[in-house]
Order: sequence, then C-alpha cells, then structure tokens
Amino acid sequence: MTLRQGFDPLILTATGLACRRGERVLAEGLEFTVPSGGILLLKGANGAGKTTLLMTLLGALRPASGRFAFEGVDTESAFIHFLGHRNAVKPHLTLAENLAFWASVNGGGGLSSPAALEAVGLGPVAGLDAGYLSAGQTRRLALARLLVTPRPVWLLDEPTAALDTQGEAMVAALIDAHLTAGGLAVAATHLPLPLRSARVGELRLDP
Amino acid sequence: MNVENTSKQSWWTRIAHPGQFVAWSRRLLVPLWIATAALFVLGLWLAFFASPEDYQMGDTVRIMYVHVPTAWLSQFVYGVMSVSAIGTLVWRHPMADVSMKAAAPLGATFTALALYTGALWGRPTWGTFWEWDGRMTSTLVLLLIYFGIVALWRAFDDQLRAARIVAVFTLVGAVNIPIIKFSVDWWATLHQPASVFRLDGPTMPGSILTPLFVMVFAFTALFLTLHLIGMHTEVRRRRVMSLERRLAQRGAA
Amino acid sequence: MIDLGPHAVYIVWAYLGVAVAIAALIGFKLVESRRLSARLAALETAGADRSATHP
Amino acid sequence: MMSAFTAILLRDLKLALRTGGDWLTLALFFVMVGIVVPFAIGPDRELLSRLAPGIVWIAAFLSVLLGLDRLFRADHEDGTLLLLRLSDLPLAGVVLAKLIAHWLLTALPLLAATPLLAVMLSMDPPAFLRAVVSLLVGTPGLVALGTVGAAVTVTIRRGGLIAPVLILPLAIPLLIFGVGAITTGPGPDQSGTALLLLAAISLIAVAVTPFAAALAITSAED
Repeated sequence: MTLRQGFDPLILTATGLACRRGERVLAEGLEFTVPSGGILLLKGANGAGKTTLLMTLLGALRPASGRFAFEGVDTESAFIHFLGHRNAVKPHLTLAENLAFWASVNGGGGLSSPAALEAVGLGPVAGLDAGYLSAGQTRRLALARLLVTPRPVWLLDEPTAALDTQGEAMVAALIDAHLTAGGLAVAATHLPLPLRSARVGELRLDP
Repeated sequence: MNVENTSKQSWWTRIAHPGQFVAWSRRLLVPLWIATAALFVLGLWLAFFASPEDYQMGDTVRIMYVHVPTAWLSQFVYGVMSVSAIGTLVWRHPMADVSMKAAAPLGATFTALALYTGALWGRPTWGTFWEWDGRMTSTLVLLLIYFGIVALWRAFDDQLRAARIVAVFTLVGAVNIPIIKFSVDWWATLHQPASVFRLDGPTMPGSILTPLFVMVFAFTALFLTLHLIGMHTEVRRRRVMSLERRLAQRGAA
Repeated sequence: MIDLGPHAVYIVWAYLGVAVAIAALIGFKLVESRRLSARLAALETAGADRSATHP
Repeated sequence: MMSAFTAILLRDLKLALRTGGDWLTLALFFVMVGIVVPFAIGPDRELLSRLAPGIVWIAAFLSVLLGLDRLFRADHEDGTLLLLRLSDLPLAGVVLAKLIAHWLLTALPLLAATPLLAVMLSMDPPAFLRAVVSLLVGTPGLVALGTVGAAVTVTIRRGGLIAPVLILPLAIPLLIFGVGAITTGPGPDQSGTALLLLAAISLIAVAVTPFAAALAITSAED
C-alpha cells in the first residue's frame, strides 16, 4: 500500500492571504509555506475558516486579499485532490464502479481500483452498492479515490471524520506514504493525526 | 496556480467603492430630481396643450407620449442590466452588482406600464385591449423575464454570490431577447391577416415628435433618479446586513 | 383643459395609471431608502459604543 | 479528456437506469398531459387534430421542465460537482456531457411515447412524422435552456420551483417554431422554414449553454 511514484519537488506559499465565503471574511493575514513531503494541519474552532481556506487553495473561492502559489508543478493540468465533508459517493453504484468513475475522470495512473479498495480495507465488499456502506466505510471509499490517481497536492477536510481509531491510523499511514513520495498536504483536523512524518506544520485559525 | 489579489487602490475603484460611491453620487440626486420634474412639466404641457391631434390617430396619439417612453425604458433598463452584468462578471465590480439589482424592479414596472398603456391605446385604435401582435407579445415575454430575474434575486440569501449568477442569467436573457423578438414577429405574421393597423406606416410630423422626445427624456431621467436611489438603498442594505452579522457574531462570542 | 375627443376615457386612464404607478414606485423607493438609512444610523451608533446586544 | 467526458455521460445514464423510474415517469407525465387535454376541450376529433401540435409541444415542454432539478442537484449535494472541477476536463465539458445524458434520458422517452399521443389526438401520419422530427430537433435546445436554469438555481434550496419560471419565457421561440414545424396552415406551407429556424435556435442554445452553465456553477460556490 505504498505509492511508488515520486512527485517533482513543489512548494506551496501563501503571503497575507485572507479568505472569504460570500460576504464574510473568515481568516486574515495567513502566512505559510508547505514544501514537498510536508503537511500543514489547520486547527481552530468551528467557523474559523478551515474549510474556506481549503476551498480557496483548491481554487473554488477567490481570496479576499493576499496571494498563494503552488510552485514547481504544472498548473495547467489538474494536480489537486480534495477530500471534503461530502464524499461524492453515489449510493447506487458499486464501490468498484465509484472508483472506476473517478479513475476515468481524473486519469488513473495510480493503484488499480481493487488495490485501492484493499488499501483502505474495503477489498471484500468491492462489488457491493455503495449505499450499503456505513458512514466510516463511505469515508474510506472517498479516501480510495485519492489513491487511484496520483496527484501531488492533497487538501483534506477532516479526513478522519466518521472513522474509528484503526481508520485514523490508516489515514495517517496513507498521508505518510503520500508525503514520502514527495507530495504535500493541507489537512483540517480536530483530532491529532498519528503521523510519523517529521515535516508537520500547524496553523491555528481564530474566528 | 498563482492568485494575485485584485488591488483596490486604483482611483477608479476607489471612486466606485460602495461607501464612496454613495458619498459622491448623493450630490447628483437633487439636480436629477429637478431635471426630471422640469422635463415632465415641459413634456406634459407639450403633450396636452401644444400638440395637435394626429390626422389619422386622433386624440389617442396622446397615449403615445407615455407609451413610447415606457416601451423605450423597458428595453433601455435591460440594456443597463446587461452592461452591469458584464461589469459584474468581467471586473467583479461591486457597484455593478448593486446597479443590476436596483434596475430589475424598475425595468419590470416600466415594462408593465408599457403593456398597460399599449392596451389602452390599442382599444380605440385596434378595437381590442390585447392583440397578439409581435411588439406587444415580445414586451410581454420581456416582462416575464424581468419577473424571473427579480425572483432569482430574492431566492438567494447571499447577495454577493447571487450577483454573478444573476449576471449569467441576465446575459443569457440578453442573447435570447432578439431571438424572441424575431420568433414572435414571425409567429404574429403567420397567424394574422396583414390588415391590422401598423404604427410604422406614416412618418410622424415634428409636432408629435417634439413632445415624444421630451417625454422620453423625462422618463429616462426619472429612471436614472430612481436607479440611483435604489443603488444607494442597496448599498445601505448590504452595510446593514454586514453590521447585523457582526453584531450577531459578537453576541455569540 | 383641452378637448380630448371621443376617446378621452382611454387617455385619462392611461395617464392616471402611469401616474399612480410611478407615484407608488417613487414613494416605495423613498420609504425604503429612509427606513434603511435609519436602521443603518441606529446600527452604527450601537456599534460605536460597543454596548449593543444582538438585535 | 474524452474518456472523462464519456465516463460522466455513461455514469449519468447508468445511475438513471439503475435508480429506475424517473425517465419512465417523465414519459408517463408526457402522455398524461396529452390525455388530459381532450377532457378539457371535449372529444371533438377535428378540433383535437388541429390543436395536436400545440398539445404535443406543451406536454414536452412541461415534462422537460419537470425533470430539470435532477440535472445538477444530486451531484452538487454530494460534492461530486466540486470534484469534477478539479479534473482536466473543463467544466463546460462536464456540463455538455450531463446535458447529452439528460437529453437521452428525458427527450428520447418522450419521442418513444409520441405515437401514443398521435393516435389519441387523431394526428394524421404526415403530421405525426413532422411532430417526431420537430421534437427531435427542438428538444436539445429545450434541454439546453433547462440546463442553464438548473445551473443558475443549483445552490438555491427551492431551486426546483424557480428554474421553470426562469426558463419558460426564454423557451418561447422553441415552442413557436416547434409547433410551426408541425402545423401546415391554410396559407403557404411554412413548416420547412420553421424547422430550419428551430434547428438554428436549438443549435445556438446547445452551443452557448455549456459555457453559461459552467460560469453559473463556478460562481455558485464563490
């Protein structure tokens, strides 16, 4: 369950970044850099703007002020994986079909869909409709999507939501593998992730 | 991916910053009111006392003096909205959003008035209040589009987000309006004998044109005045909403 | 007043309708403007002394 | 890129066929509107066959409007739409794929149900053929306009109600030329011209829609 492909070195820098959602400015004056192999953990109370910052980084929202840049990556083609609150899982498709859909939309190139399901511990139920899954299992399926297409940047919004301790360890291992391969990640979490990686930064957002 | 902040320091954006816009454009209000009132007095005097009755249309020509200006505004206001929509989409200009929103109900009102006066003019000339003629029908469709836009504005909670979406729809409508006009004309000629009286027959004498133009200017001035007031109100409404939100947050903390 | 001819009733109704609609429009716009100005003023004074509570 | 396009198209078809019912319900609705009209205007065969083109188009109109809300809402609510923006396929391409899928799922069942209406409304065979051609040419434009409506209202919770109100006036040209392409009046036969114009408008709508709808969807999140 390792990602063998290495990514080119890249770096995410933000200077004086302020995020807004609609009419509301949520986080201001953010300064951070995340290098290849590094992860930035976003902390802060509900409504502090963690999700908004992630949405800004993935380009769905425009920053209210300041700037950020991903350097060292071909920004013409898609390079970001996003794991949001919503899992984008279709209950009427089987697990394998769900993954195959994302593999053909995003271009595949990573783990095969059975291997990815195996990696998140859903191997035995690959042929089942996703509607039968529990919340935690659905979360695992959403994580498997990140494995079928290698992309250097992972933006994770509460990746361990609905997962048990074992699931948390699995998420941490997947992130570690991603960082080892030279990727970078930004993750909003309430709970501490049992990461082994050394390059862990933390950013505290205040409402 | 490289996202630059749009600098808000250029003189143009500073002049058009919502608060400053209200401050400087406030001074325009009184002159605009005076111009509107003067034009209306002049226009009405010309319409009732200085203009002859038309040899063909008789006294009903006087209805034209309110019908033509409102019909003109029904399209002019859509033009204003479309230009503002481009401003919203291309330059993300906050005043363009405000202008778009303030114009929609005004446009709907003037379009409704154009239909109303058209019906009252049609009764003595055509013998019926409503005729499914190309002009009236396309104005009716325009009114429906205005209603749709007003409804769309009201459906959104977050007005900043609403602006860009309404702008997209406004422009889709703008592309459609000529098509609607054309199709309705085609439809009307197909289904109607050509014996109906048409306005574009005789050329109008100057004695009718003068009051007509004065009234067109009067109504346009009225629209500009009301539009400006509407924009000021909208700026204040947004300020009120953001202040209330801040109060709520402070209250919650 | 001049003679409006046989169709006077339509002319009068047209002008009357337009006048009423425009008067209503102006009135509504002015009232709305006043109301929001007052509300804004109230909020700004409330915000200035920081003693405001949630409305 | 092409594979992403077909993947979205096939997935939408698969989902609709598997969850079943919706497209059948639409076809049923289409037929029902056509059946209800005779009850409203009486069983006069002459009158019915004269009104048939209009009835067929109004039924198609209403059926397409009824199905609009399904177009983007589910994908928006489960986050798929946001993720599709992170793929290499431009959002306009995503919209086009969904538009085609939606047309296959709403318009084709209607076309299949047209013979039934033709019999009930006592259309003669040539009129029936013209009706099929007219629907075939006109419904892509109708679905395209509906796509704009669905995209504009995707973030509004009550959007299902407002989209038809927005789209109805814009779709009037399609209705006019759609009916015109079926009707052969007492005067010179204009149905050929009407069909060409219908095709032109339909084409414009399909060409412009993906960009307008994509712009609306991007703005909806911002």
